[in-house]
Amino acid sequence: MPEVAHIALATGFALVLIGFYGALTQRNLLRIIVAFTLATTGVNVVIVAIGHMSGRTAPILDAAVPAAEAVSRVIDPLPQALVLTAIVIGVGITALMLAYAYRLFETRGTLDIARLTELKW
Amino acid sequence: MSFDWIKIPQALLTVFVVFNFGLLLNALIAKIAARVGRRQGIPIWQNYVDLIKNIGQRSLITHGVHFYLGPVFRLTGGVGLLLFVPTIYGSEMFSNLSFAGDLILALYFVFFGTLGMALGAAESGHPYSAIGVSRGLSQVTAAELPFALAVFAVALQYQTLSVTDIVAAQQGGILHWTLFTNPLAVAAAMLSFLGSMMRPPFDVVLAPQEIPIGPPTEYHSSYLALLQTNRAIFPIAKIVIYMNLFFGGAASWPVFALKVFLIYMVSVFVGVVFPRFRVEQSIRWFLIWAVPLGVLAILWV
Amino acid sequence: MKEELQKRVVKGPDGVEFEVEPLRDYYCEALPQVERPAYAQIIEDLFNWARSESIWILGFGTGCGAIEMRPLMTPRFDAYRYGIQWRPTPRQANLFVISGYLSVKTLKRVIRSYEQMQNPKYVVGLGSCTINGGMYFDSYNTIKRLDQYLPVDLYITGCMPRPEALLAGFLDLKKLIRAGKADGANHYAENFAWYKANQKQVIQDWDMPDYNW
Amino acid sequence: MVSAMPSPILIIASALGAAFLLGLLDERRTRTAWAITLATLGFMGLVSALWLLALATGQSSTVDVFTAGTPPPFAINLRMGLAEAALSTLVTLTGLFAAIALKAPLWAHGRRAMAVLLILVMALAGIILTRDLFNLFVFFELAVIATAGMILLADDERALSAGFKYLIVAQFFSALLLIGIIFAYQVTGTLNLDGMLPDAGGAHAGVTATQVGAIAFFLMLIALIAELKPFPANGWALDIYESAHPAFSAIFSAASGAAALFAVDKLLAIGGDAWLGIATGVGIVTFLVANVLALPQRNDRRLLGYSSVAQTGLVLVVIGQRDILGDGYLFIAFGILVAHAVAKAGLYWLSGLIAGRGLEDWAALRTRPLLMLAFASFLALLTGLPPFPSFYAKWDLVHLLASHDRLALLGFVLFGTLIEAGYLFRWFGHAIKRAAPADSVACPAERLIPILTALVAAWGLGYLWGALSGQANLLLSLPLLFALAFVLLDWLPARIKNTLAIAGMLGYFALTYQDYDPLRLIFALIFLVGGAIVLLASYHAPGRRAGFYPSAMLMYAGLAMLVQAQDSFAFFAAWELLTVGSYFLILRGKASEPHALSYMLFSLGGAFLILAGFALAAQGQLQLPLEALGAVVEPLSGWVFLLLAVGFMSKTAVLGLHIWLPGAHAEAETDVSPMVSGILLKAGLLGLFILVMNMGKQQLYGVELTHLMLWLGALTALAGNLLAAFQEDAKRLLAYSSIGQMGYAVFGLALMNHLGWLMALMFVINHYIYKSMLFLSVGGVAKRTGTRDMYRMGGLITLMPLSFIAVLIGIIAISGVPPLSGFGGRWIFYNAILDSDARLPMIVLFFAGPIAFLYLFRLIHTIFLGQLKDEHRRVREAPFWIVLPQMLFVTMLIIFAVVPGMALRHVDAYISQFIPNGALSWQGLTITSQYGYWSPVSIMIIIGVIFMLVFGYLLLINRRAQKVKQFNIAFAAERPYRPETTHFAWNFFAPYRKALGFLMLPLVTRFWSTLTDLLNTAGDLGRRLYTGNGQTYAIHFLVFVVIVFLLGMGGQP
Repeated sequence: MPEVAHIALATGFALVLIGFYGALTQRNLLRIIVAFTLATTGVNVVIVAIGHMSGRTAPILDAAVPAAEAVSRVIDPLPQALVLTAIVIGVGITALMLAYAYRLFETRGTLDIARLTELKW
Repeated sequence: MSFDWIKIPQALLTVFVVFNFGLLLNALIAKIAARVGRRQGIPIWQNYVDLIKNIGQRSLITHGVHFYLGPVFRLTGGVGLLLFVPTIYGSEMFSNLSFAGDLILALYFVFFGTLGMALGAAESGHPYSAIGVSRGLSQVTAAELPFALAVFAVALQYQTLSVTDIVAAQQGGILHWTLFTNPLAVAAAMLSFLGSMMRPPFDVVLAPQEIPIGPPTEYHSSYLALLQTNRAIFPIAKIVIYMNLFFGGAASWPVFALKVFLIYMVSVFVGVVFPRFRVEQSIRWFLIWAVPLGVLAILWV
Repeated sequence: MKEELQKRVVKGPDGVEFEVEPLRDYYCEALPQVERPAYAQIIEDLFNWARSESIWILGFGTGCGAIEMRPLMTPRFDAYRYGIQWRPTPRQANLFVISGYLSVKTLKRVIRSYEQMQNPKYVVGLGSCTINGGMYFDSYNTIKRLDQYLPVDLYITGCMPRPEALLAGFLDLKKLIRAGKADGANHYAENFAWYKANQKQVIQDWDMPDYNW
Repeated sequence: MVSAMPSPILIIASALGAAFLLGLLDERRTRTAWAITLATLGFMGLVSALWLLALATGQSSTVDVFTAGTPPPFAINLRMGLAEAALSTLVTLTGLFAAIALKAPLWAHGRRAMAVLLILVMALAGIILTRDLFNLFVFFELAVIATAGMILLADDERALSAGFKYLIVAQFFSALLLIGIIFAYQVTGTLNLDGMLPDAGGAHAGVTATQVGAIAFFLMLIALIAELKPFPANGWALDIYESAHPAFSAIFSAASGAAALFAVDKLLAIGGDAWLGIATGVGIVTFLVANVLALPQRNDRRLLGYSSVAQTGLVLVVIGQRDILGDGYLFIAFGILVAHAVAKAGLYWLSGLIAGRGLEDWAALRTRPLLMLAFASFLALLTGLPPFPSFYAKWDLVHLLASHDRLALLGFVLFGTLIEAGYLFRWFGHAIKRAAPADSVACPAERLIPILTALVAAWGLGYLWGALSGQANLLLSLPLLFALAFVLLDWLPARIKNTLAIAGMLGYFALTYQDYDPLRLIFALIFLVGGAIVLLASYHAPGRRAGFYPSAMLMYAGLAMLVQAQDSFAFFAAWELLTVGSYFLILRGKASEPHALSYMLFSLGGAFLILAGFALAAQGQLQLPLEALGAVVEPLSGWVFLLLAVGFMSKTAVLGLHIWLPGAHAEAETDVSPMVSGILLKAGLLGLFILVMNMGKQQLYGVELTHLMLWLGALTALAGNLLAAFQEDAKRLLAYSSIGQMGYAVFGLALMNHLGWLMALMFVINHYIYKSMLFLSVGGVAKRTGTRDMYRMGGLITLMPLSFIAVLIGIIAISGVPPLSGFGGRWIFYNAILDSDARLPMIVLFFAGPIAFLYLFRLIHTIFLGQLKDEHRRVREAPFWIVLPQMLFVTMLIIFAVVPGMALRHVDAYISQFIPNGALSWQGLTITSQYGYWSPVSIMIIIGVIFMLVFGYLLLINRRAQKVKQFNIAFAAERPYRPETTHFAWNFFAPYRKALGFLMLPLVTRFWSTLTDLLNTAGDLGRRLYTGNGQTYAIHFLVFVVIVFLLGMGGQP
C-alpha cells in the first residue's frame, strides 16, 4: 500500500518529466513556458512530498495544535517554507520569461524557438 | 717570442722548387694527354713562355678592387697551403711554416683561394663567372666530403692531427702506408681527388664549351699570370697533403717528384677517357660512389 | 639606337627620379691608348720571343675558313707544338684569325671581340675573302677589305688555304712578332678615328660604344 | 579590531536596501539613482575590502554571521573568511566598475536597471557568503533573474534570444538543484552546508554516505557546475557573451563565474575527495575543448566567451585538485581566478570601446598606447606570463601536479594553455599589425576608468602574488623594473631612450660582472655588452619609436635575469620574460605578424616543456637550484633531460622546431634581427649548457639522449645550411644560416667532451659577432635598396663599401676559412670529434660544412658583386649608426681571431671542473690539444705577409690598368642587354636543387601546418554543436548530466 508521500513523489517527478519533455519538444515559446511551470510545479510537489510525515497535521500552530505538542504532531515545516519561496521564485522567472517572449515576439515577430538561432557557433 | 728567421728563405726555396716543378709537371701532363690523342703536344717549357707572355702584355683592364684581389687570394691560398704543410719528411729545411697549424689548417685553407677567386671573378659582373662559381661550389660540397671523411679516418687511425706525425707513423716500408693500412679511406680520398683536380669528367667549373672557362673568364695579362702560377703550385700543394696522409710522405725531393707525379697521373688517367658530367650527375656520383667508402672508412677504423 | 641603350628615367628606392644613360653609365668611354714598349730592350726582346712562342688564338670562327682551323688541333697538324693554343675568351687571346668572309653583321661582333683583346694583339686574315672579298666581291653585306676595319698583321691567301698554309702563316707571324713588327694594336689606336669611320660606314645599326673595352 | 569591523551582512543588506530605495525614487531622478547605485556598490566593495585586509593581515579571523540570531540549522548563516572576503571584494568591485562602464545604458533605462544591477551583485555576494543550501539556491535564482534583466541592457537585438535561452537552461539547473537540495535535506535533516559534513558526534555520516544522499549531492553539484558553463552545456553562455553589453559581460565572466566557482568549491568541501574527480574531469575537458573551439572564432566577444569558459574550467581543475594542493590551494586557485577575472573584465570593457566586432578591428587601439598596454597586460594575465598572478599560480600548480604524478593532467593543462595563447596572441597580432580603422577610439572617462583600474589591479596583483609566492618577487628585480620604466618613458625621443638603454645595460653589467662564473660571464657579455653594441644601430631610428624600448628592454631584462638565475624559478621566469619581450620586438616588423605568432607559440610550447621538466625534477619542492638538476635520479632524470632539452632547443630552432625562425628573424626590423638572432638564440644555448653541465649524459629506454642531440644538431646544421642556400631573401638566408650554426653548437654540446663544449662556446661568441654584423649590413642594404630579394640587388660594392667589408669579413669568418675566427671553431670541432665515439652524426655535419659556402657566396655575390641595377645607381652607404656597430664587429672578429684565448682560456679552465680531460694547452702563441696544434697569430701573420706581397706585386705591374664599367665584359661577342638579364642571381644553385632538392621537401612545415589545421578544423566542426537553438542547449545540458553521471559515478551512486 503506497503512502501518500510516495504517490506525491511519483506525481511530482512525473510532472517534472512531462514539463521537461514539453520544454524540449515544443517550439512555441509560450508552450515552453507553460511546460516549465509544469516542471516547477512538479519540483514543488516533490519538495512537499519529502516533508510529508504520515498521520501528522499541517504545521500551523493554532488551537488544534498546541505549541508544546507541535514537535510530535506536525509535519516538517521547512519544506513547506521552501516551497513557498520556490513558488515565488518560479513566478518571478515565469514572469520574466513571458516578458522575454513578449519582447521577442515584438521585435522578431515569431514565437518559434527554432527561428531564434542567429547566435551560434 | 723567438722566431727562426732562417725559415723564411727556406720557405721561399720550397716555393721556388715547387713552382718550377709544377710548371714542368703541368706541361708533362699536357704532353702525356696529347700523346693519348697521338699528338706531339706542347713543348715542355711552354708554361714558362705563356707565363712570361702574360706578364708581358701591355694593356689590361680592371673591374674594381675586388677583381684585383681575386688572383691575389688565389695565389696566397696556393702558396699558403704549400707552406702550411711540411714538404719533405724529416727535413727541418722543408718543413716550411707548418708550426702555424696542423692538418685542419691546411684543409680549411684550401678554400681560402677558391673563395677569394670566386669573389674576384664575381666582381667582373660576368654571368659565366657566377655560373662557374655556382657549379664549382655545388660540386665541392659533394666532392670534398669523401676526402674530409678519409682525413678524419686517418686522424682517428693515427690519433693525431699533425701531418708530421701522420707521416712518421707510415715509415718503415711500403706496407705501413695508409694506402695499405686503411685502403677504404684512401679509396674515398682518391675518388674525391678526381673531383678537385678540374679534369674531366669533373671539370664542370671551367667547362670551356659551355661557359667559356667559367670564373676566370675575364682574367687576362698579369692577373692570368698569377692564376697560372697558382695552377703550378696549388695542385702540388694539394697532392703533397695526399702524399703525406696516404702514401707515406716523401723523405727526399726525387721521391717527392715521383710520388706527386704518380698521384697526379691518377686524375689524368681518368680525365683523358671520360667526357664531362653535368653538375648534378657529378654531385650524385660522389654521393653514391665515394661517400659510402668514406663512411665505411670511418666506421672501420 | 636600340631601346635598351636609350636614356631612361628611373626611380630610386628613395623615390628620387634620375636619368640613366646606358652608353655612358654602363660602358667605359675611354679610347684606346698606344702602348709603347715600356721595358729595357733586352726584356722587350724576351717578351717578344715569349709572345711569338705563345700564340693564343681566339676561338671565333667568322666564316667558312674556320673549318680549316680545326685540323690544326688534330694529330696530323698539331699546332700545339708551336705554342699555339685556342682560348675561349678574347680577354686571354692574342691572335684573332678572321677565317674567311665577314658579313657586316659579323663584323660588328668581330670589332667588339677584337677590342676586348689586350695589347699586343694580332689579326690574321684567312683566305681571299679577307683580302678583296673573294667570291663575295659583289655581295651587298660582306666587307671586301679587312684591313680597312681592323689592323691586319698577316694574310694567308687561298680559297680555302689548307691547314699547312695556316701553319706556315703562323710561323711567319711568329717572325714578325719576334722582330717587334706586329704592332697592330697600337696602329689601331693611332688611327682609331679612321678605323671607326670605316666601321661605322658599313655598320648601319651601330649600337655600342666607340671602343669596347 | 573585530568589533570595529562592519558586519558582512551589510554587503547584502545595503544592496537590498538601496534597491528598494531606488524603487521608491522618482523616475526622472536618474542622477540621484546613479549616485545611490555607485555609493552602494562602493560601500559593498569597501566592506568586503576591509574584511579582506583584516583577514589577510591576521587582524581578524573567520566569522560566522547568524541572521536570525540563532546558529544553524535553525537559521541561515553567512561566513566571512579569507576566500569569501577576497571573492566578495572581487565581485563587488567588478560590479562597481561595471556600473561605471554601464553608465550609458543604465542612465537610459533608469533606476530599475540600476536596481537590477545591485540585486545581481548582491546575489553574487550572497552566493559567496551563504552557508545555507536553500539560501544558495535563492541567491542563484536571483542571479539568474538579475542576469536575464541585465542582458536586456544590450544594444544588440540578438541579446533577447540569448537571454531567453539562458532562462530555459536555468530552469533545468534550478529544477535539478532544488530536487538535489530537498533530498539532501531529507538525508541530513539540515540545509546548512556544515551540517552535511559527517557529524563529529556520529549523528549521521554525511550527505554522501547514503545512496539517496549521493544522488542528491550529485544533482546539486552538477547544477552548480552547470553554472560554470562546462562543455558541452555552455552554448547559452557563449550567446550571452557575444550579444550582451560588454560591461555586463565583464560581470558575467568575472563575477558570476567566480561566485559559481566558489559555490562549487563549498559544495565539494562537504562531498569529500571522492567527488573531486568529477570537478577535475569536467574542468579539464571544458578547458581543452573551449580553447580548441575558440580557435576559429572571429568575433571578439564570443572569443572572450570561449576563453572565459576555458579559464573557469581551469579553475575547476584546480578545485578538483585541492586534495594535493594543500596550503597552496587558495594561492593557486585565486591566482588563476583573479587573473582571469581582472583580465576578462578588462578585455570586455575594452571591447566596449571597439566599434567593429572582428578581431582585426582591435587595431583601432593602436592610436592609444595606454589601452594597448592594457590589452597586452590582460592577455599576459590570461596566458599566465610573468609577472602576473597566474604565472606564479601555474608554476605552483604544475609543480604540485608533477610531484603527485598527475602527469596527464599536467600535460593537458599546459597544452590547453598553449592553444589559448595561440588564439590570444593571434588576436594581439591582428591588433598590432592590421590596418587601423579610420576613426580612432573614443574614450569617455566612464569607459576608461574601469579599464585602467583593471590595468592597475593586474600589476598590483602581480606584485601581491610575487610577494606571497615564496619565490623571488619578479616585480622587485632590477632589470625588469628598468624595462618597465621604459613604458613610462615612452614619450621621450628614441635617441634619448636609446642612450638610457645602453647606459642601463652597461651599468648593469658593470654592477654584476663579478658575480658570474667564466661561462656565464661570456653569456652576460653577449647579452648585455653585446646587446648595447647592437643597440648602437638603433640610433638611426628617428622620432619616438613608440613601443620599441619597452619590448627590447623586456627582452634584455629577461636575458640578464637568465644569466643570473640560480634556481629553476628565476630561470623560468627570466625565460618567459625574454620570450615575451622578443615576441613584441619581432612583431614590430612590417610583415611579421604570422611569424611572430609562430615564434611565440613555439617558444611558449618550449617554455611549457621546460616548466614540466623543472616540475618533474623538483619532486615536491616548489623550485630547485639549477645545480640540483644533477641530483635527479633514474628513471626520472631521463625525462627531465628530455623535456628541458627539447624546451631549450625550441629556442635554438633545432630541426623540427625551426620553422618559426626564418620568418621571425627575416621580417624583424633592421636592428631587431641582430638582437633576436645574434643574441636571443644564445639563451637556448645557455639553457643547454646548464642542462648538460649539471645533468651529464642521460638515458631513456636505453637511448643515450645526448646521442639523439648529436643527431639533431647535425641534421639541423645540414637542413639549415641547405635551406639557406636556396633563399632569395637575404635576411631569410641569414636566418636559415642561424639554424645551421645553432645546429653546430648543439652538436658541440652533445658531444659531451671538453672540446665539444668549448666549440659550442666558440660558436656562441662567433655567431653573435658575425650574425649581428651580417644582419646589420644586410638590413642596411635592404633599407637603402628597398628590397630584401638578393636578385634584385647586385653590384653595390662601390656604393656601399663598408657594408661590403662587413659582409666579406663575416662570410670568411662563418665559412671557417683561416685566418679569421671561424677557423678556430672548426679546429676545435675536429679535435672534439676525435675524442668522441659518435661517428655517424658527424658525417652529416661534414656534409653540412661546405654547403655553407654555397649560401655565403651567394649572399655576397648577388648583393655586392655582379651587375648594378638601374634604380640602385644612386644608392648611398647605409646610415652611419648602422655601419658603426658593423665596424666594431669587424674589429672584434679580427681581435678574437688573433687572440681567441682572451675569451676561451678561462672557460677552458672552468669546463675542466666538469670534464677534466682534453683541456687545451695555451702556451705562447700556440694552442695545443691532445691531437693537434694551432697558432692564430702565426697564421694571421703568414697569410697577411703572403697576401700583401702578392698584392703589392700585382699593384706594381698593373698600375696602368684601365678601369672599365659593368657592361665591359667579353659577352660572347655580344653586349649585355640590361643589368637584370646579366646578373646571374636568381635560383643561383639550380643544379644543386636538381641533385639534392629532394632533401628540402618542407616536411616539417607540413607537419606543423597539418597539426594546426587539424586543431582549427576540429574547432570549426566542434563549434557547430552550438546550433543556437535553446532547446538544443538544454539537451546538451541533459546529455552532459548523463555523461558525467555515467563517467563520474560509473552509474553507481
